Amino acid sequence: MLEGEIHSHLLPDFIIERREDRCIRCRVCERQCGFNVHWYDEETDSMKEDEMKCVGCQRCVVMCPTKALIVKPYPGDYRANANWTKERILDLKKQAETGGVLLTGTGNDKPFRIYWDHIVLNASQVTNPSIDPLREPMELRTFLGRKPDKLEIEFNGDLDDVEIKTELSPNVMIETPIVFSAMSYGAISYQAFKALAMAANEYGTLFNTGEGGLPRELRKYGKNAIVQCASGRFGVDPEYLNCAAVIEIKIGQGAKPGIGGHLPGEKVTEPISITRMIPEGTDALSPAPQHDIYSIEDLSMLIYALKEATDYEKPVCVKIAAVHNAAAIASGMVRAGADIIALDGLRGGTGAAPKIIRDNVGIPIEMALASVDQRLREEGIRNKASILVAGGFRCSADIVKAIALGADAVYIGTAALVAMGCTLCQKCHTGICNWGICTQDPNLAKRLNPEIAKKRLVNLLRAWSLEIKEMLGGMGINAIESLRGNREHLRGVGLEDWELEVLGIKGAGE
Amino acid sequence: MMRRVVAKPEVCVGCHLCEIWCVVAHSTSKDVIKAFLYERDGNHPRITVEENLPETLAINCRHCDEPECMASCISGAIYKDEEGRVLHNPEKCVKCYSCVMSCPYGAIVISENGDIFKCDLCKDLEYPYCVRFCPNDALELVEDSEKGVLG
Amino acid sequence: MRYSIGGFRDLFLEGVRSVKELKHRVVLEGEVAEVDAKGLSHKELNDLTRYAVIQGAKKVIMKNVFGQRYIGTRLYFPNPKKKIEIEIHGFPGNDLGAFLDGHKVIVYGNAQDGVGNTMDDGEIIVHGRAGDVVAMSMRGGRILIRDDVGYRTAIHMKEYKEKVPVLVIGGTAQDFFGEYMAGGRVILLGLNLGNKPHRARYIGTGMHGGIMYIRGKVEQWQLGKEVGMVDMDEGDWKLLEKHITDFSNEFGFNADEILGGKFLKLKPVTKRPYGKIYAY
Amino acid sequence: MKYDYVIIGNSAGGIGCAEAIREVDRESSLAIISAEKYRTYSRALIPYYLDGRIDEEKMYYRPEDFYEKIDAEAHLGVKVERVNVDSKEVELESGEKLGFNKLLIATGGKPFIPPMEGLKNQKNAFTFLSFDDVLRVKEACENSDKVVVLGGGIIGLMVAEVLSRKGLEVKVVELLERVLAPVVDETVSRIVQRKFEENGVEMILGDTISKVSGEEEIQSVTLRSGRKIETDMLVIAVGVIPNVDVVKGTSIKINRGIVVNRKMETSAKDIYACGDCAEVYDSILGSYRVLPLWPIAYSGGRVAGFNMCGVERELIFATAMNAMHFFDYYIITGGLNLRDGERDFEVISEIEGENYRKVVLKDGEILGFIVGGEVRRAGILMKLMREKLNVSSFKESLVKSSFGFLDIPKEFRWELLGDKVKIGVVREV
Amino acid sequence: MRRRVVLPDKDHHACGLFGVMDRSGKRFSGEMVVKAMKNMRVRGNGLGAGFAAYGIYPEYKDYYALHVMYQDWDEEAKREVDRFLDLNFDVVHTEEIPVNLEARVSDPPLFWRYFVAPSKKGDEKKLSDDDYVVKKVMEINTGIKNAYVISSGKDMGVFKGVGFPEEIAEYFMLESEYKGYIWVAHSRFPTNTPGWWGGAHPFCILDWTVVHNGEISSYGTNKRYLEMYGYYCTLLTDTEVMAYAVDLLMRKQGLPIEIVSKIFASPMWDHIDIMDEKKKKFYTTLRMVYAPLLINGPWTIIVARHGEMFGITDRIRLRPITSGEKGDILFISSEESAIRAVSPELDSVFTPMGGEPVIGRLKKEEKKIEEKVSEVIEGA
Repeated sequence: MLEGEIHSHLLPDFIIERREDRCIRCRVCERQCGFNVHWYDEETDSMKEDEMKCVGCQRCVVMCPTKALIVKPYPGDYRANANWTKERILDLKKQAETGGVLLTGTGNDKPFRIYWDHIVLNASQVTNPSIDPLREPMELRTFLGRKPDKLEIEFNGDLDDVEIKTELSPNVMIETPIVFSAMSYGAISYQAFKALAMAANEYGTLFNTGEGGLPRELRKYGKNAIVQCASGRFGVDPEYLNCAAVIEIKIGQGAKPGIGGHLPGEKVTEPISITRMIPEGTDALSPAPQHDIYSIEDLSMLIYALKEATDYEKPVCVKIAAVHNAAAIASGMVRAGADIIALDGLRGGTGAAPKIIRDNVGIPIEMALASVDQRLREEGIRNKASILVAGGFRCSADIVKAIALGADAVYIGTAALVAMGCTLCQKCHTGICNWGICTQDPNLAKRLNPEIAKKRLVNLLRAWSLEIKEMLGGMGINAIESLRGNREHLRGVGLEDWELEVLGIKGAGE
Repeated sequence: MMRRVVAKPEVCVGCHLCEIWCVVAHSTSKDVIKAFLYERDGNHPRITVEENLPETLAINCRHCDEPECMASCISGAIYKDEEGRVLHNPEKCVKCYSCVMSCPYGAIVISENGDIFKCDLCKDLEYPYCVRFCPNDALELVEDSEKGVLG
Repeated sequence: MRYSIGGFRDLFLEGVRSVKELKHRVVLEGEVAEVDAKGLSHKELNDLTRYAVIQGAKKVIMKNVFGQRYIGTRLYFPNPKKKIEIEIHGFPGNDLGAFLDGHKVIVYGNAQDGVGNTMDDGEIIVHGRAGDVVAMSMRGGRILIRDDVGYRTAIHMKEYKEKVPVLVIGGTAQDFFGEYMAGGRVILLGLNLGNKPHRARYIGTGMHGGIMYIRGKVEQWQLGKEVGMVDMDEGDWKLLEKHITDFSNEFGFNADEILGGKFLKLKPVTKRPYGKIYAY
Repeated sequence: MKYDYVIIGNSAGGIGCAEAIREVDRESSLAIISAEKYRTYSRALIPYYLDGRIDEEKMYYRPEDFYEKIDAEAHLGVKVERVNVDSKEVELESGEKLGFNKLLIATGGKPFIPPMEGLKNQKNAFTFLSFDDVLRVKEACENSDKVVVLGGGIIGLMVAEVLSRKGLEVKVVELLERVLAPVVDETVSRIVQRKFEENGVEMILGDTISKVSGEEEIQSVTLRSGRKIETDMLVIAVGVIPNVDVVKGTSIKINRGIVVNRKMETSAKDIYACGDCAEVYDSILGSYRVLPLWPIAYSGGRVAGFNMCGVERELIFATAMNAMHFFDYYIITGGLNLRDGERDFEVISEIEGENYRKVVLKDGEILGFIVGGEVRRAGILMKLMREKLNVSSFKESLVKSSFGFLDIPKEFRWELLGDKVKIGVVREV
Repeated sequence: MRRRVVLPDKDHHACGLFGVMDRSGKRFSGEMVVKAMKNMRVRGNGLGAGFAAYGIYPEYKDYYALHVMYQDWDEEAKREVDRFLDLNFDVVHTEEIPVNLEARVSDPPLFWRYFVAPSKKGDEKKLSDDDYVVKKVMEINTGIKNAYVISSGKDMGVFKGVGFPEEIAEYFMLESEYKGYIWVAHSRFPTNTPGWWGGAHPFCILDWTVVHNGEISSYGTNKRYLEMYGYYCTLLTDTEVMAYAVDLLMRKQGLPIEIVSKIFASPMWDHIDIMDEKKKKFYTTLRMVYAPLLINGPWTIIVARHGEMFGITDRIRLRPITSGEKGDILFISSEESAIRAVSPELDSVFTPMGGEPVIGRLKKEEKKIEEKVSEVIEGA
């Protein structure tokens, strides 16, 4: 035992089965494991493994040319105890051994109710026709930004020659109501970041830079970029703001409401340091609050500072974590001048967050969205801002339901990562990502070929957009705007009264 | 028609699967398990993945217009076929390693037994296996319509 | 309960008049424009400033400024890059020179909160005092404040390679001075303190980059856990000499006298202040 | 008879030339004249043939239908008497004259036989250069027990190795103090020497044969040192000298070999020369010299061939280069081999067991290298030498056995690999 | 469809504050305070503004002036309040608060004012007048639907509603109708409760008024503590607790603001730890006893009562405050420019440290209070 070290009592998370009759000792598993699980034993001419290190990312399994590997959860367990579960015991032991705040990556994995799974969609039968989305036009084009309550139009006698007198706020157009959510270069690899940018560009939607800045050579994707101005203000310069489609003020994140972020110094490599404009090897600390925003009127101050900095040409989005008073806060945000409000729910992802925060703070996005949309409508200001929602969207049906609840578009983060290769091993915070996504280790990062990742992302957007059209067609709707806030097309199954009430939907059969 | 396998080092993941599949491509069975577990007959990958982490680079025969290896081959074992592939005839090879001396890419490989191997662009297969099975598209088969220097 | 909702009222833009209506308030003579800011909202004033610059003004003099925000912010001219000088007579509002893109702003009066917020480059000179969060996330350029500053000065100030922002304060500062500081050079002179010590607490808490120079008395308990006192070297004195000389010339102090004072140099003890509190 | 192209010589240089001509010009007439009766074979293969590793068929460098395929008229077993520069004709032994538009002289080399007392055409004294030579040696060794090989150079040692493996008692006599002295350094010489000694070959260094005894057959040789060695065979493999007989007395300029420029043109218009008979420009040493090496002969022929049919080419790279092996110890060398005691160069070397790597640098450029034992990828060193790259920044890695492109800094690396790699696929610059 | 209304239980808002006091006691119109607030328009969003003025009812200065707001112009509520007041007070004068119907405000409720003297009965006779009034105000606020007492001090009044400050001032005609020696004003930017007239600042109990900028993160703790002492928060805003806490500590328990500020914005433990023993003991005890009244979160308040106005921020000053002096006049404001807008030349301008109050007192009472303060501190 080294001095200061504590003998570990932890159990392995995974078990590795190697089918010897298939193993050709090619050592691909060894080379592909960033956690150093596999190794070759020359003496016995066989592959060996250290299961304590395995995170279950399945990279070795996928890469093994003979499919000789099976990685599965470690079956050993403590005496059954509904209160003291294995997870609780292991977490506690880990803290007893380290004395630290437990970190984790990705979104909340706790069994909170997923309301999407308790909401069902409608379809046309007899009384009106469903529409065939394969042959008839189906429109998903969406505009994000502030809309006026009415238009003043000047007619010049000729109806073909009309002029709009109303001064319009800037809006940004997307071809599908799916936007890539904030993932910073730093949290994710350059390769992953670039893939998102390219995919957004190719499909006509937006990606979000997160708070790590936008590398100079990617500024050509600015017209597809939502650039963040977050508490750390990394890489925020006038050009960064002006090249973007949308500027987002990040107040909070669904996975860690109220918490700042630390990009540890070892991840601040040279290219990251250039982009964030901080010295190499320095911790990139994102404070918990924006230090120029301690209250709502300060938010309006920053919103308008950004509008000033960009000559009132870009919509400004404000992103908050979905918390108890989301509806009221959202109202304040709209009144403070936000053109888009982004809500990030309880199941939103993260590159690194204290586990205790991730698993216990915030509210589900379904509830936040429903109450925000409702509140803004009650106050008559729903058109003043678009609503972007985030936090665990897993399939196109979730998106359709969100739009019917009142969202303008959704942010997908984890889904995009999974499309690129992520297997939700939840080790993002370690800086080791065997899939080359959430890492700055150049050896690992190059595993993600941006071209391939882009194709996968574009395919995902395409597939989901097609499915959305299918569902719209079934409801007899051929333009996404007719679904927005159309809660008539939703019914709850297995929900309690208060839940239906917050969601503003009827129960099935009602 | 010039064909060759081009490497994209920035997305090379260093898995060495190209080497594995190269062996499979030149095995009798074309089956990865059999090729390694039952057919070990001195077959050797003809592509070499250099490693100097984090950098990795797959080096393979470039099928040069005017191959130095061919110029220096004393036995006539190395030749260029009609399709521009630079091929090696092991029957004729005397293992003098003049080709090793002159290949500027180090793309002529010497097996454990001292035999010479080099890329034949999987001439008996539909497509080079190294390219086909590269998990990250780090290898690409390019075809220049442009003929050699001499047209 | 029924709420009486006042409808939507845009606090910033409601009732803003167009440049057309207001342009008579800009007097352009050669490359110098003068704007009477009296009664103008911040948008109107900044509209007029931008208008004046597009008309060819290289210097804009603002009179009767009372609380208008974001002065200098809306002057992003990438191609070709323009450098404007703004002279403010009065009391500019919050976020003076936020995201400033290399211009020079001189205030004859006091400034409020957020001076030089996320400023990129340029210079801000205040002939008076300033409020809280001065130089927040500042990334380049220089700010000179003649008198005191408020809370959280230089919070999260940054630097990158040759781009090192500088803040010089003639008076004293309040708590959380240099909090989270990640780079840059901050010089606090305490000229108005006499023999009294600085009162700021939590100086440099969370600091992980940059250097602070404090002239005057500071006790150890006033410092955050993340900073340490280090000895001055020749480079430090050279830097101080340069900026204090400029400062003195600007505001009419005696540089030698200032430089004769006792300076404390504070540096972070680590670039990674919070590396050890997490379990992986 | 008149041809567009006439090539004298049927080995590497001649074939290189013929193949190059046919890459450009498939129409014109082409004749290849060889004094030997065999179709093109590889002289370099004769030790392998002697060894029995290859049969006669494999001695042939190109397939049987080669001349047909390249549409060349082969005049085999035909000796050229002289080249007539002015009339553009070659005069054959038979008196026949063949006209040409362009001529390549690739007559190769002939064995150098040092003077020794008593040497005449004894039956069991052999040179070792041609197919005929090897056939004779092969036959003779079947009935011999002892052999003396004169010459500790590459050919001498190769013969010695083969004969030793065939069970003969072999003694190698080398004038210098170490074997292979012109091509390798002391370290490798000693390794090779040890290899032979371990295999029962006696290495007699710093000595030479001053006298041979025996009339029909040599019975014994006497060394300069006075030692007398009984032997059944004497193989003389001291070296080759350019065979310039056909141009002797013509206007074509000859130094040690036929003088050519980098386009392989001789001093006479439309007449080219290459291979062991010519003196080429050593691009590493910066001087003209005879480089009797297979790859240079072939490349030289090729360059000549292109020039002969109007495609301008130069032999850009030529220098000493050798790949050799003795008792499975492989050696690859290139460029300058430092003379013992020479000091004006930077030398970096590393030895691990018998694996040896050494580079000789001047002003950051590689002037020569020796790789012994593990020789994988030695061609990269050749390439670096050829490109005259300044290797100072990574010179230490040159002598690692794992040396590869990743040891070369990026700015050079991608240039060396050219468009054979795609870079910038991730991050645009 | 079922509907259930879940009322949010506190307000989050942020605002512009302004207070001005003539320490000589000279009264002046509302013009100055309105001008200052107009300068800080961007600190509010038009969903609330309000004013408190002291010294405005000299003719009724011995009577409690109750400003009562009737939500939705609820006649029934008014009848009930009238009955309640008749029963519990001697009502000497009553009238509708005069308003300017031209002003740009939306959906104003009905405002009446009542000048009253307590008419205590039975056990309530033991209560002081002030305590009696507080009790009755609470009874109206919690017991009578749609009626809210928004102001209950003597010779002072609160005027507030939904709109930008200048609009509310115009509605209540503050520039022409009233003269006071202290004016406190507030411009509101609510987030949690939509703007409603009752939710506007200032909050008032007796002659204590509070305007607040920020959010009280400890609201739940503070509120439930105050409830034990009979203060009920009915106005859906966290500012209310400040008013009640001030009433409890300053009026009922007689602590000066110099001490109260150390309860609301107590020193950090790491600073208490390095104090001398006596101080350490004092502050430790103060924090221990009054822990539930530590006001956490970002806030600045301006509190006024007759003869006294002070401004204070939270202990790490998350909200701004600036104070300025010109002759006898003391200004406290969120932004200096607002002060400068009404008094460009100042004798001094400064920003106190977090948790350190800026105090203005009538000159004639200054000495008396200061003596009392030192008495308390010495006694600690």
